[in-house]
Amino acid sequence: MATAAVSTERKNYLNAEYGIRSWLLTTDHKRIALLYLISITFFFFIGGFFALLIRLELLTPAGDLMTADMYNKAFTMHGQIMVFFFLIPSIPAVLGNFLIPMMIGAKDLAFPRINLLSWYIYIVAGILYLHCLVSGGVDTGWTFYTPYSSLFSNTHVVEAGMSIFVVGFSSILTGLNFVVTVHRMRAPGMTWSRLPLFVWSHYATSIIMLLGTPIIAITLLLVVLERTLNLGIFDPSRGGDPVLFQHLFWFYSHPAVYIMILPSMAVISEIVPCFSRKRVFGYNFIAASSIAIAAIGFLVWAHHMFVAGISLYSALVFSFLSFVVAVPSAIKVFNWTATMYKGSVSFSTPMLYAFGFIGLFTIGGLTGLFLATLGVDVHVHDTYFVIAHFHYVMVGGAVMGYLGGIHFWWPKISGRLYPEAWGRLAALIVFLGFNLTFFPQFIVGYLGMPRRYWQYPPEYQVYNVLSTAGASILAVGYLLPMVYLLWSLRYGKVAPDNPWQATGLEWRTPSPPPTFNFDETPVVTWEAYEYGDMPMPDEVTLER
Amino acid sequence: MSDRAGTGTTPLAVEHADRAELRHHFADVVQQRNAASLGMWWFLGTEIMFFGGMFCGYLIYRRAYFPEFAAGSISLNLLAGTLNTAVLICSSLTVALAVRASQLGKRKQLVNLLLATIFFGVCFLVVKGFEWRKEYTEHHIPTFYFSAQDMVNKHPNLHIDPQHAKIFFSLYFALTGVHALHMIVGIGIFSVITFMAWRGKFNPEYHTPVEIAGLYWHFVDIVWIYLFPLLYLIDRRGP
Amino acid sequence: MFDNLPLWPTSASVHARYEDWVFIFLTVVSAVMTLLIFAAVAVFAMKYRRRHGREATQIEGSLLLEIGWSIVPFGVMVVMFAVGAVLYFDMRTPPADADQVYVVAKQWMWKLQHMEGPREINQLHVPVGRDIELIMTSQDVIHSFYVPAFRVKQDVLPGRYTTLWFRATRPGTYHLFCAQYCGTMHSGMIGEVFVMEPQDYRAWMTSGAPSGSLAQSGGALFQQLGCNTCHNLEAQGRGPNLRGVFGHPVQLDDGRVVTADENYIRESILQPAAKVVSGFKPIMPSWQGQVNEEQLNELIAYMKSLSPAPAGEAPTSGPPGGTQQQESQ
Amino acid sequence: MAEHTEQSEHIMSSGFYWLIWAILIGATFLTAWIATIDLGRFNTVVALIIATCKATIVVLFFMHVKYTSEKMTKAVLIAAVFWLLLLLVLSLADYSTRYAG
Repeated sequence: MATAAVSTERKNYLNAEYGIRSWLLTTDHKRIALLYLISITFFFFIGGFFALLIRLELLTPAGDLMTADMYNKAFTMHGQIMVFFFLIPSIPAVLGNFLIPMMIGAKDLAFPRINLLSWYIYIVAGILYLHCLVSGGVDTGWTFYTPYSSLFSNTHVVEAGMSIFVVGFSSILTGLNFVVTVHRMRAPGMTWSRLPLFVWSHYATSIIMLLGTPIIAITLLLVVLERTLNLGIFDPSRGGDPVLFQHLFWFYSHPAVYIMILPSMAVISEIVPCFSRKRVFGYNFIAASSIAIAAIGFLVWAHHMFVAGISLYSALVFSFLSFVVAVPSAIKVFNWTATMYKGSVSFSTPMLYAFGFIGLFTIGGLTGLFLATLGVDVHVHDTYFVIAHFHYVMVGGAVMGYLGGIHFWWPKISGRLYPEAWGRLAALIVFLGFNLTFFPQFIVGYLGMPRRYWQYPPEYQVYNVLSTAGASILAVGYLLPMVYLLWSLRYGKVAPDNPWQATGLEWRTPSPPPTFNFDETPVVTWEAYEYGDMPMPDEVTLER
Repeated sequence: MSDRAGTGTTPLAVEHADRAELRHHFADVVQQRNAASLGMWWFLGTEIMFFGGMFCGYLIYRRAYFPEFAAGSISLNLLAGTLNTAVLICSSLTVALAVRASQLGKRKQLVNLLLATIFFGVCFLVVKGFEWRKEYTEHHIPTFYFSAQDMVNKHPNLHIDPQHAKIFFSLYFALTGVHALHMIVGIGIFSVITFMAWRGKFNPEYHTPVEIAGLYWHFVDIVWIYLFPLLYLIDRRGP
Repeated sequence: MFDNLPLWPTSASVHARYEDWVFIFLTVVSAVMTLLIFAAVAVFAMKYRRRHGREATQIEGSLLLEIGWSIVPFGVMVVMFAVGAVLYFDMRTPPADADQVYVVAKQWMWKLQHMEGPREINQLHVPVGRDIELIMTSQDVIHSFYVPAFRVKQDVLPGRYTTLWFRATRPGTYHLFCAQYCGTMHSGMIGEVFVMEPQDYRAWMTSGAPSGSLAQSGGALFQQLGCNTCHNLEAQGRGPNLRGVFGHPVQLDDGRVVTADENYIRESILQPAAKVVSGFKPIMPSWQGQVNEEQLNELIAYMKSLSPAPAGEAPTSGPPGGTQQQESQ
Repeated sequence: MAEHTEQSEHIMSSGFYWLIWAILIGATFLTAWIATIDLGRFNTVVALIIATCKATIVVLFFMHVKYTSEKMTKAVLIAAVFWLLLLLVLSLADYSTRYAG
């Protein structure tokens, strides 16, 4: 059933209906995924534009390109856009939305209309944020620390806060849909132990979205009320405690890091077995580690606050728990590596991104241990060391996984093959550009350069120049896939149903899939990742 | 696993064309109802966390500024609070009975019970509105010329700090305000449900909307069950 | 070594040396881990690269391996935790006999007051080899006092005191940064820490215009504000006698006992009614808005000078947890 | 989907609901009355215990959790309450030890 001849006349989700209405009112999870893909790409480039401004400003130690206020707004909006409008929805709302129903053999998510609603909520929040941006922007830093955000900033904090409050609901609804779908919509025979690890990871992600996001929503709402209605909950001049804001903020925002990285791990867990032609090593442990990360991830938030004035004893507990959460992440890395052992490893583009992910995430994760170590964190907290660390995790990890996933499932999404040679080149450029951008920041951070500095002592300049140079390479690396993927929509070779000979259910339906995914509800009688039973894929040719 | 999706095959061709309320992507009504119910429960889980953030702030400040919290609590109207708690419990009863009526297919009874629920909901908001009005006239709303001088005078031995009293009232208005917002949303939902019930959309086989709207309503009631002692009943006797 | 390509930050305090060792330990462990993983990925990828006629060997997994690579890294991490925690614990517990310097942060400058009297802006002069404790508060938003060469950092919060201590080991001039984003000129809220030989420090201390010590300024302020009309220092007046109060437990009229630390003194000046001493009436007016943070520091220094024994390190505290207190009902 | 159709809904008598209602109303007036009696610090404890009992009754009977065959419902509830406790306990732990020692 999997290799039915592809007919160009075949009805699929893309050509089932035409016209703008058929897209804006669709309840098809695949179309909604594409709506998300377009919207988050848009925000990615806006966020990237601010990143570029930041890097250009930091080329010289003096604050010469823009004013201090402009710079503060640039890094604030870079952070907020990238975190709330790109990274958090990136893999879940695009790839998760597209793939989860297909992977479990369902026709759609459990609540298709809520799925569409979540996209509209995202768009409303996005428009609100863009309005905030064009009307002057916001300068609180993405963390909104009080009392600066609640009492001192003269920028559009209320609008930005409300926008992020709203976008939280989009995230909650997506998570709600995933959890219910995984519980209720699995095809006959698709037991929990047969679920692809992609689904397991997204299940864990969804739990974080459901239980964490409301906290940031209410916290930002309280800040907004403090600004607008003069309530005084975090105001130190009235006996309020600004550190309470940090507790509430990080209760969500630390687990939010796992919202970003878990889906990326989900992608890697699919790519590595497929391009090693092997059953994934330690399925149970990878699945369980996703859930463990989701659970323990909630217990470590105050490691962002070791110098914020929290209790000494509390800091000890949170430091220890932060080390504990590193274990499940390490398990995943080891298992992916072990999966390649005695495999048949191909160097196709998605696999190159997976290599990149494993490497960069390893560095990002290990430098996380530096930050969990109390005495070291005191020194490197709020310096570029932290910036480098979380970019290694979020850009080196999450974005590498996202790009890998987009390439891996591009034939399924678009029905076309992307040009392999360009794909490999772009993966290489991204990897090199990334390391050149962010590795120097570890050093300059340890030297003591604080983050969010518009001007800095001249002895830090060399590292900043390296970083800016890397950023320009990285920018090329990100633009390239955009160009050739768009190109492939028209000129790419027509993709077969299962170009990689992968095992997932999503590959047992035509490319692109029909509107309800399967012509007949599949019955699953096999375990996940039975690559021993799959034929080898055709050699990937490097067409130029 | 209790929630395994079954093992039989369901050909897509059988689309249950006779059942208008069954959405295309579900295999059967039971699957659809279970999905909706689970979805609602998870949503209530997020709601617990939503209020939880404010409860966290409440606990921390209550611990720090107990006298002000006690005095603020005493300044609230115990009778109104008790009455409102009772009103909400009555509305929960009518919701529970309404779900039962829908299970039994008693349409007229269902509509009446839903209307009663809306009535109790409105009653709650009216009482709450009067309380807020009183607090407005007492200058206890942080937004408008906040003053806690009356509390300072009333409890000389508590050494009330007006700033800390303001924290109590900030939390009080944030908590009751967000709760009232949930009530308003609930009344909106129930208006739609009532209309659907009046049109005869529900029957013993299909009444999921009544059920899940009921879950939401009960949840809002439970939030109030906690708000009542936390806001109204702290240390009425004075420390 | 390299003027414009520094590779390692100057280390000029006792903590810096320890911290560098912890950092090197972490770096070595991480480098080994990274190399292991990189090597494994590279070797597997090359050795088992796709070739015609060779199939992958299907392997389920290995419980032993999983347990192994969970427990071994965790063991290493427990060591990391321990060495980091010891250092942190030391950083958070200032020695009892440290010299105290008051720090007031505001957008966007650092104001420092030495106990001996000199005041500085964006500069801090300290002698080498002495324990220095900074008692810090902010006038507006959260700032963070950061001296990279000492490897110390502590957020400075409005409305309460936080402390930080260090012992400089090497004379020189070092960066002082604000590390917590605080608004427009956050990156301009920088300064210098001058670590001097003791004799140079003494010379510096006596060079400026002669001004009384911080406690003397506080004493003058105490008279000027009329505090002494109620707080008689020889006998109990309408307010408590403040001699010997600082650093000692105080019985409150609601039965609680609090320690008279910086935060309690601060609260008693700004919100006198909050914690009234047993046996007195809450008649003291609030000085909120009438004394600024620096004057508060002077008054606190004066209170300390009235306390015979060295008060020792006072626990830092502040709203909303209030002062350290035991319920005694 | 044979498994699902076996689940029949549990329909309780209206008298039972009225009984629950009476208990809840009684508990409400009880807790309001107890608040006027001086129990020292136990006032809060008693009020919270009563509130928790009331909430549990509503969850079990009005929201049908006692009769549902769905294990997931209980799991969700426990997860959410557990997570809330994590937030409360860990942040309170900071405040209660911040000034110790």
